[in-house]
Amino acid sequence: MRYLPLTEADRKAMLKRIGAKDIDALFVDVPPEARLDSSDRPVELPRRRSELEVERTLTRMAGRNVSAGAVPFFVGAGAYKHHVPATVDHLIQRSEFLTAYTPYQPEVSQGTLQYLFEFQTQVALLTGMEVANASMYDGSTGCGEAVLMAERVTKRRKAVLSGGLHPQYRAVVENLSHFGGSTVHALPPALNGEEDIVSAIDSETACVVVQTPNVYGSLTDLEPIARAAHENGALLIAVVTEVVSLGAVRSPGEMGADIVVAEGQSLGVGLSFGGPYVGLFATREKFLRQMPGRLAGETVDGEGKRGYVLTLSTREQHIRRERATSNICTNSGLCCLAFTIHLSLLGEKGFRDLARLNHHNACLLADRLSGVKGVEVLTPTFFNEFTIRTPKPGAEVVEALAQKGILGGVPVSRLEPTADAFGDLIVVASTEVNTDEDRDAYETALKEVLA
Amino acid sequence: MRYLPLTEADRKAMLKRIGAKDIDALFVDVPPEARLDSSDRPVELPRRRSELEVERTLTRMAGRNVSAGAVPFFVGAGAYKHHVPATVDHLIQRSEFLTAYTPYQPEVSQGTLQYLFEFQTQVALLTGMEVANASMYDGSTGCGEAVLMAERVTKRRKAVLSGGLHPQYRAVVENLSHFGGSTVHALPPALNGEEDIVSAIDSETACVVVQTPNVYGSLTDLEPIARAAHENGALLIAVVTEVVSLGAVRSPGEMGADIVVAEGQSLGVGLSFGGPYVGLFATREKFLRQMPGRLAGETVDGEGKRGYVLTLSTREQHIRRERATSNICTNSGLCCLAFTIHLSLLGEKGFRDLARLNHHNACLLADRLSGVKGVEVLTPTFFNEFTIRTPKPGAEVVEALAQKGILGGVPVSRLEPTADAFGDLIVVASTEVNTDEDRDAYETALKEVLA
Amino acid sequence: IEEPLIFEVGSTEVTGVDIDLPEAPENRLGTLAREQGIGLPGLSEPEAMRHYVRLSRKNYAIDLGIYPLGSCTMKHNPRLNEKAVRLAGFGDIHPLQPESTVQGALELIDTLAHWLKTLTGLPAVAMSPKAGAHGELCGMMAIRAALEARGEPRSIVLVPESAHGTNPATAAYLGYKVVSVPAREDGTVDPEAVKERLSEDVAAIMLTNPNTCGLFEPDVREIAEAVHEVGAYFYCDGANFNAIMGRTRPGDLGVDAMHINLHKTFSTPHGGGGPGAGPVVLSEALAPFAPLPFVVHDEDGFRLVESLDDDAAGEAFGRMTAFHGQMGMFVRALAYMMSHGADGLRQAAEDAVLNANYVRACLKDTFSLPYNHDRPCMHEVLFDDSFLKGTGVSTLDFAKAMIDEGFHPMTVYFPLVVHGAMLIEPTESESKASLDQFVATLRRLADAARDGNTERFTGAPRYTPVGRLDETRAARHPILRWTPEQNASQAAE
Amino acid sequence: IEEPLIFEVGSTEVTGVDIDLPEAPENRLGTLAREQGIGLPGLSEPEAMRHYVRLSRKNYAIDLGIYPLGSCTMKHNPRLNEKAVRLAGFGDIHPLQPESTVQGALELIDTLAHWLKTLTGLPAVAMSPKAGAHGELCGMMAIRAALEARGEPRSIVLVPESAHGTNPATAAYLGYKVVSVPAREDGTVDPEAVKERLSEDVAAIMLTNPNTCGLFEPDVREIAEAVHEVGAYFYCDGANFNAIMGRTRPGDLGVDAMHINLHKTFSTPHGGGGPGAGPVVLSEALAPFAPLPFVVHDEDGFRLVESLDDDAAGEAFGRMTAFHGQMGMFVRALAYMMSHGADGLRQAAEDAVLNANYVRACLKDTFSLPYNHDRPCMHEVLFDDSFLKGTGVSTLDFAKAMIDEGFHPMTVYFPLVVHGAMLIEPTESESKASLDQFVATLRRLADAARDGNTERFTGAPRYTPVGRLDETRAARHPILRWTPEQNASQAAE
Repeated sequence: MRYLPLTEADRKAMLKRIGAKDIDALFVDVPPEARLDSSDRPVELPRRRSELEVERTLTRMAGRNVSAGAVPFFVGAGAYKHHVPATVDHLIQRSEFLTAYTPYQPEVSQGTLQYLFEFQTQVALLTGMEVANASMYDGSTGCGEAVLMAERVTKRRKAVLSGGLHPQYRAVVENLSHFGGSTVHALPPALNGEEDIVSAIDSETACVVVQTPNVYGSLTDLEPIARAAHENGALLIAVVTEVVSLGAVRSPGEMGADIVVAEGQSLGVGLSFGGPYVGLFATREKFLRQMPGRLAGETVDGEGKRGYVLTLSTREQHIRRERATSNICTNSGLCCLAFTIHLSLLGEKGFRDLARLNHHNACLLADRLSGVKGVEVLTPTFFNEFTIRTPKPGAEVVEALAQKGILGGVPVSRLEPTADAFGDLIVVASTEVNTDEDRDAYETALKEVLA
Repeated sequence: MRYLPLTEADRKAMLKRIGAKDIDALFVDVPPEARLDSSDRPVELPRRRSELEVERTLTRMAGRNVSAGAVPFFVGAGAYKHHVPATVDHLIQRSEFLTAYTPYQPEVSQGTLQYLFEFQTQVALLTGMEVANASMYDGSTGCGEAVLMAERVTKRRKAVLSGGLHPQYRAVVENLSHFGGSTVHALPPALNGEEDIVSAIDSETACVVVQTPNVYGSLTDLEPIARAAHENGALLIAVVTEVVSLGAVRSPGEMGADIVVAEGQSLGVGLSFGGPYVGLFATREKFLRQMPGRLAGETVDGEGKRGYVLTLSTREQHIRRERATSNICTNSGLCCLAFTIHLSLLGEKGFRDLARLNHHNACLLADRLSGVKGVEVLTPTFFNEFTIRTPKPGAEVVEALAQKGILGGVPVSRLEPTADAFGDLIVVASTEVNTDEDRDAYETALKEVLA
Repeated sequence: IEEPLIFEVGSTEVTGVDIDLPEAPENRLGTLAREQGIGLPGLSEPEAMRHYVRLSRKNYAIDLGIYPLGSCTMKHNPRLNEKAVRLAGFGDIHPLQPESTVQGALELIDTLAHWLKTLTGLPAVAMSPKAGAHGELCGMMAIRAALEARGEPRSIVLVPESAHGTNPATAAYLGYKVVSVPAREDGTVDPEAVKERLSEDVAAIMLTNPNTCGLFEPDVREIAEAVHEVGAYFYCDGANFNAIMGRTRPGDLGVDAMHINLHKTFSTPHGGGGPGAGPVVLSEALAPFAPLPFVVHDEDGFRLVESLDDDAAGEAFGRMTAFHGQMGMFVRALAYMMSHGADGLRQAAEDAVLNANYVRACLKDTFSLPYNHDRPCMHEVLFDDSFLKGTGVSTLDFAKAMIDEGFHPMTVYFPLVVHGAMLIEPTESESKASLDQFVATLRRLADAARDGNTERFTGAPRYTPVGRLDETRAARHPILRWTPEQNASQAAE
Repeated sequence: IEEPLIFEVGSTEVTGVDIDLPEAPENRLGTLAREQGIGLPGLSEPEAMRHYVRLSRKNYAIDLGIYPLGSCTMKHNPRLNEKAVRLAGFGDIHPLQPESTVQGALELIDTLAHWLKTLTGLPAVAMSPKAGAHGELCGMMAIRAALEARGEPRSIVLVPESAHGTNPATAAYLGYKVVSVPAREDGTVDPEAVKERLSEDVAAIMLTNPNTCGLFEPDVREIAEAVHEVGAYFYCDGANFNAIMGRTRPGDLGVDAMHINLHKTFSTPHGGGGPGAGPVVLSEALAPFAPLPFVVHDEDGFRLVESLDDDAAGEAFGRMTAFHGQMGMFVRALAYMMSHGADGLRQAAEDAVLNANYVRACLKDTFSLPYNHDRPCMHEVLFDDSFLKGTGVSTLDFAKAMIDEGFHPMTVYFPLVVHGAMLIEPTESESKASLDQFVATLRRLADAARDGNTERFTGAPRYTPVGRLDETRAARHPILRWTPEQNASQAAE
């Protein structure tokens, strides 16, 4: 087997050195009734296969999927198709990044630690916050952790969720809260912030969770909500699922958020059917010690030379065990790396231009689609995503478009199956990858589907 | 522009330091009448484009080609489709290999030098020769260089070429000989060594060039030819275009060859429409100083530590200038690396098994095709390639197969357009990548084409 | 040579990404348009390339040498897997595309689920957890959901002292009281100690098997039976599944839930700290409570159950994460499994155990084994620091001295049940030659420690980009990001 | 740490490639079946990975820092190009597939040819040469073919003293007598010296422009005219085209043939010594003689002319190589060109020249310039060793000391026309900060040399995997391969 360096002769010599008669002698502690027999097909699974064969099988499976790059593509709602420079993927595959462990031995992990420190700084800058951690699994679990953190900070146990929050994020918070024994007040779905979230905040409220742009693409001014939250002693958690939007819109920090969680997939990471992604998590310095997740910090060695270490680990499970701020252990290291490389390649100029181009393309698309008979764009202000109403059920329209080779968006009924009034809505995203031809194709296909 | 680090401010500051008023001041030596005006479209070519755009354009171009992996594929005649382990491509993309220069500074180039030394040893072992160089551009140019080397060694100026030599290799030798002022005696095309090459050797002959397996796939016993050559004071140059064959057949060295040149593309390199490839070049130690190309050699540093350097460079153009053994400068370094990684992954066991599987698949295919009405397999002994005769012109058959999505081989008329008797022949190759389904598809399509 | 931070070399004016911006871009952002600058430094592509390549060279990696971290399973990461995950049909598909356009992806998830269930002998698997600790949370939620469904939530979870920190953290999160189970003299769990602590108020035991001392719990079935007897569940921490795959099935040991670290057992790379993936296999009793989403298969092909309102959702307890889990890790893990096959996975487990026992045999006279028995270890071997007693060299010093010899240290000070623990897990990826070299170095170091060559240890590491770092200072005065002020003050120094 | 050879760690029994071999493979090899073993060592995949990753770390690379080799043009290698070349439609197509199945490939070659012709202002290009020297050979063959067609083969080629070694080697190969042209005091070619040597027996002049002293030949057009006047041709060595692309066209300077090093000017990576690619642009007079194959375009699409018997072959002189040239390099070069665009290529040339002049300005008071003039240099700056006079430090020592400072040395002892030459080509890929650091280091080193700190130089390099190697021994007693005997004798030592 190509991955196993031991030869039969090695195995024999090693068993001899150990003083074991055969390999079975090393497994004596396994209860006899639970041992698998020693035939070479111990379980009903296929035998080893050559690289060529494995690659062929997987390539065939992959071929049964329609990839985003192969068609006019307008699907968003929490994950976005962006162009990632080839440099990013090259660098994250460097052996020294890809095959390193968590940087517990800092002297031989400065590469990882320094990029995490740079990543934390970039996240703090982007979100307009003071500090950021070295990532969460993704935006949705980060959102869950943010609610728990707010409950620790405020010592209250109720979270108010905006109706513009991504329904799957809401589900994650609800699930965590259910098992953790706290309360969630989730407002009904709201396209354009028409909900009265301010009056949902009371003196029991630990936090208000508001997404902008929201899951329907609509931009939300967080300032009034922050004010109301703070007046009630609650925290404002801002959620961003499209991090590129931060190049075009005001940062949550600027608008008064206390914790910002974001899905970082748009930068460097790629769609990958939903994971792995990278959760950004930033907050104010005063809440630092209640923050979950890993942190890289700057320090010096014996000679005063600057270096980086994992720090404040007394918050973490491997030290504090049942008193930890979170059970989180793994972060999303390699995705942080992809994110930070992409963002440092972009820089301020590239990032702002990228955001501008996304917004521009979405505007052009909205104009095109709103020109199709029966189609209405429902979100007046948006970044790179908006919601349309069509004369047919959204799921049908999206499926019919797919049959024509257009991936046209996400039917709201998939996200909110019980919101009957939203059954004819589709969330449509457009990024820098879309061309005029893509828009032509979409417009034409949509006309046909609705005809 | 993303590849250019200087900012406008940098440029200004630097010009100031230089004492130049503007950038034009640095180009004063260009004759005014040859200067391109300084508009930003100096020549009639497109302006800069984003990575996304460039990638899109090239992907579209690539999409207009039928790739070998996408169809049942049986094309050979000097280049072969093999499975290359993913590890190979990963490793050759390591920055330190990919973006290094020729190892002229050995202390910071031991990586390159050591793998070249390992490569040379592997090539010597494979070919059954004593020494090998650090590669030529490819098999065909290596073949040309071998003829020149034989002429230097024997101080004679005539080369005898077998009719089984790849016609494009023959053309390379003929061209070099024409301009170098020596003589080529090329025998007419011969499928199965039916030519009487021995009697073409005389006391004027510098070398005999014989390919095995020859371009038609046929295996040739070199021993009698070597004997005849040596009796006449000539050298035998053996050419191998499918290096995997050396896992299954006797090595040219064992059969008496004096110089072995081979195309190494099959190991690690990939088809790439004909280049870059890697020429293997091996010979007897006594001819060492007449060998062209780079050589890595072992030596020691001041403390006796083993290390590697480029050596015997007094043969080369950068030292000897007009008295060099060749004008060759570049080698095929990165392809050597791919070759040596692939071969050290295979090892003896993997390499022999690979050769066995290639031969096996070719046998199965030959049986299938010879069962098609009107089709005759003309080469009784072969490795992974053989020649068939069909009732229709080979070029037509191959094109018709291509229309059916089968790349069925190389019509001999493409290689030997003037050999009218060969107009209905096709050279067909089969490697480890071919499956039963591929063979089914070929057989079926061929029946249809010939019906 | 110190590599400056991107903030020290980059400029907000420079970019390594060209954007083809239209001359007059649209703007419909209203009052929320960004007005302030962000302060993001940009690097041209060549500058970025160098920055990260240079940084990478400050890291140790499996591809450079043995990475003997106990409990971490640092094995070879095949590049086939990296290639497979980058196929457009896997890497470039959106989680919310119509199901008709992702049948291959759903098939892959279903196939991987089949492998995991078959290898563990358990009937269900929740695929979505994002990492091992997330899988633990998922598994314990399933247990809690099952208990809630039975109308008896219970309040206690038993956790052995030697457990990973995630175990008690997870139990505590779910509101359970954590009751510790001490280890026996021989490093294993005493079924009697478990039984003493069992009651109708115990929800579950969380056991790692093979345990963190590298031992297979010989009484695991007895413990499982006792746990089941009081109506509690057996959660198994699957971090060490690498030692036993193909040799025994957790389902046959009485396990009700176990997470599988795909990044350990099935070699999806660790990537400097993640991402991981932690699918959880579940017993018959827990299967109905598996969270959303999951893949079902009918005559029309594969389908995702994503909502509690879906008829097929049954008693699903909710959702662990947005979307469907770590697809990128699934592809890699399946490629790894198919490459090995059932026979190869078993061989891998055997080689991992063989390698650990070989290291143990070679070092047992030099190092000190905490447990005085001849029982073989599994995939990792645990030493304590008694061989360093009186040398003035601590476990940490010893570990740092290994760095100067070109090796990554083993896991130190874990598990907590042993003083100055040193936990070595070579994995099946090491050749005998590699182990011999490793062992020889450790023996040489141990000799040096005994010979009083203390300075070599306390001053280590010497040949690294930085020396031992002041971790106390980092924690007391946290600097967690670069700021222009800090930079200015440093420049002034 | 020394990395052993694969022959010392591998085994013929081990393999890193699994082959699914049938139980009874066919054998129709007859008497030629191999019976002897080969002796090839095999490595498992993890062992192979480590061997090559460790070896790689003994190399310097552009991705690590400035690579200031004069005449070599070590610029940034974009990874976009590596990605593009690996598209299946380019990387996985066979050179002898039916033309109908490779229209995109032929289009790419045609498009690249168009860029090359437009940039150089010449009407034809031979794409197949495999490297720069091969392109030289091709260009000189075209000249010889043209002369033969005129019935006057001629016997002399003029080559300036400062030329690359390939120039005289190429001319000599074609049977020409090489007549050297001395350089002027100022490092450029004196048109009078050329004219003195011109005659009806001169076939061509081979001139590098910008020349190897980094100077643009100011009298290039006068020389071209004189050469043309006697019926000879002007071959231009295009190694330094990077300095002038977009600022002037060789066609406008009177060039008849020029090879283009795609691996220099257009950044297809050097790869540790190759592969390169050396297309040759040709003037109207030489175009008909361009070798096979070439791409033509008609209403049916693109077509290859591969044989002299093809009607379209015309006066083509023959074939340089099997197949159609370095496709892999073509894809990379075109990606590079399209990314820059015409404007970016011009900017790249300007930045390259600016960077070289900046280095010159910063170092001219520390180092010594061989030519006493204020003429700007092009993309590289030439120093001589007079600033080291009396220090006991040679050019080579100085170069080796740079290695200890973390830099790859510049080109030394070339061109031959200057004593102890040091030729620095920063390329456009360096930032100002990078150049400032480089310059500061060189100044510090020059100061150290003047201060008599000789040992730092003669003992350099110290921080490399090996010290200065005994090249004489390597050449006198060549060991060009590993042998089992040698290994045994070393083990015995």
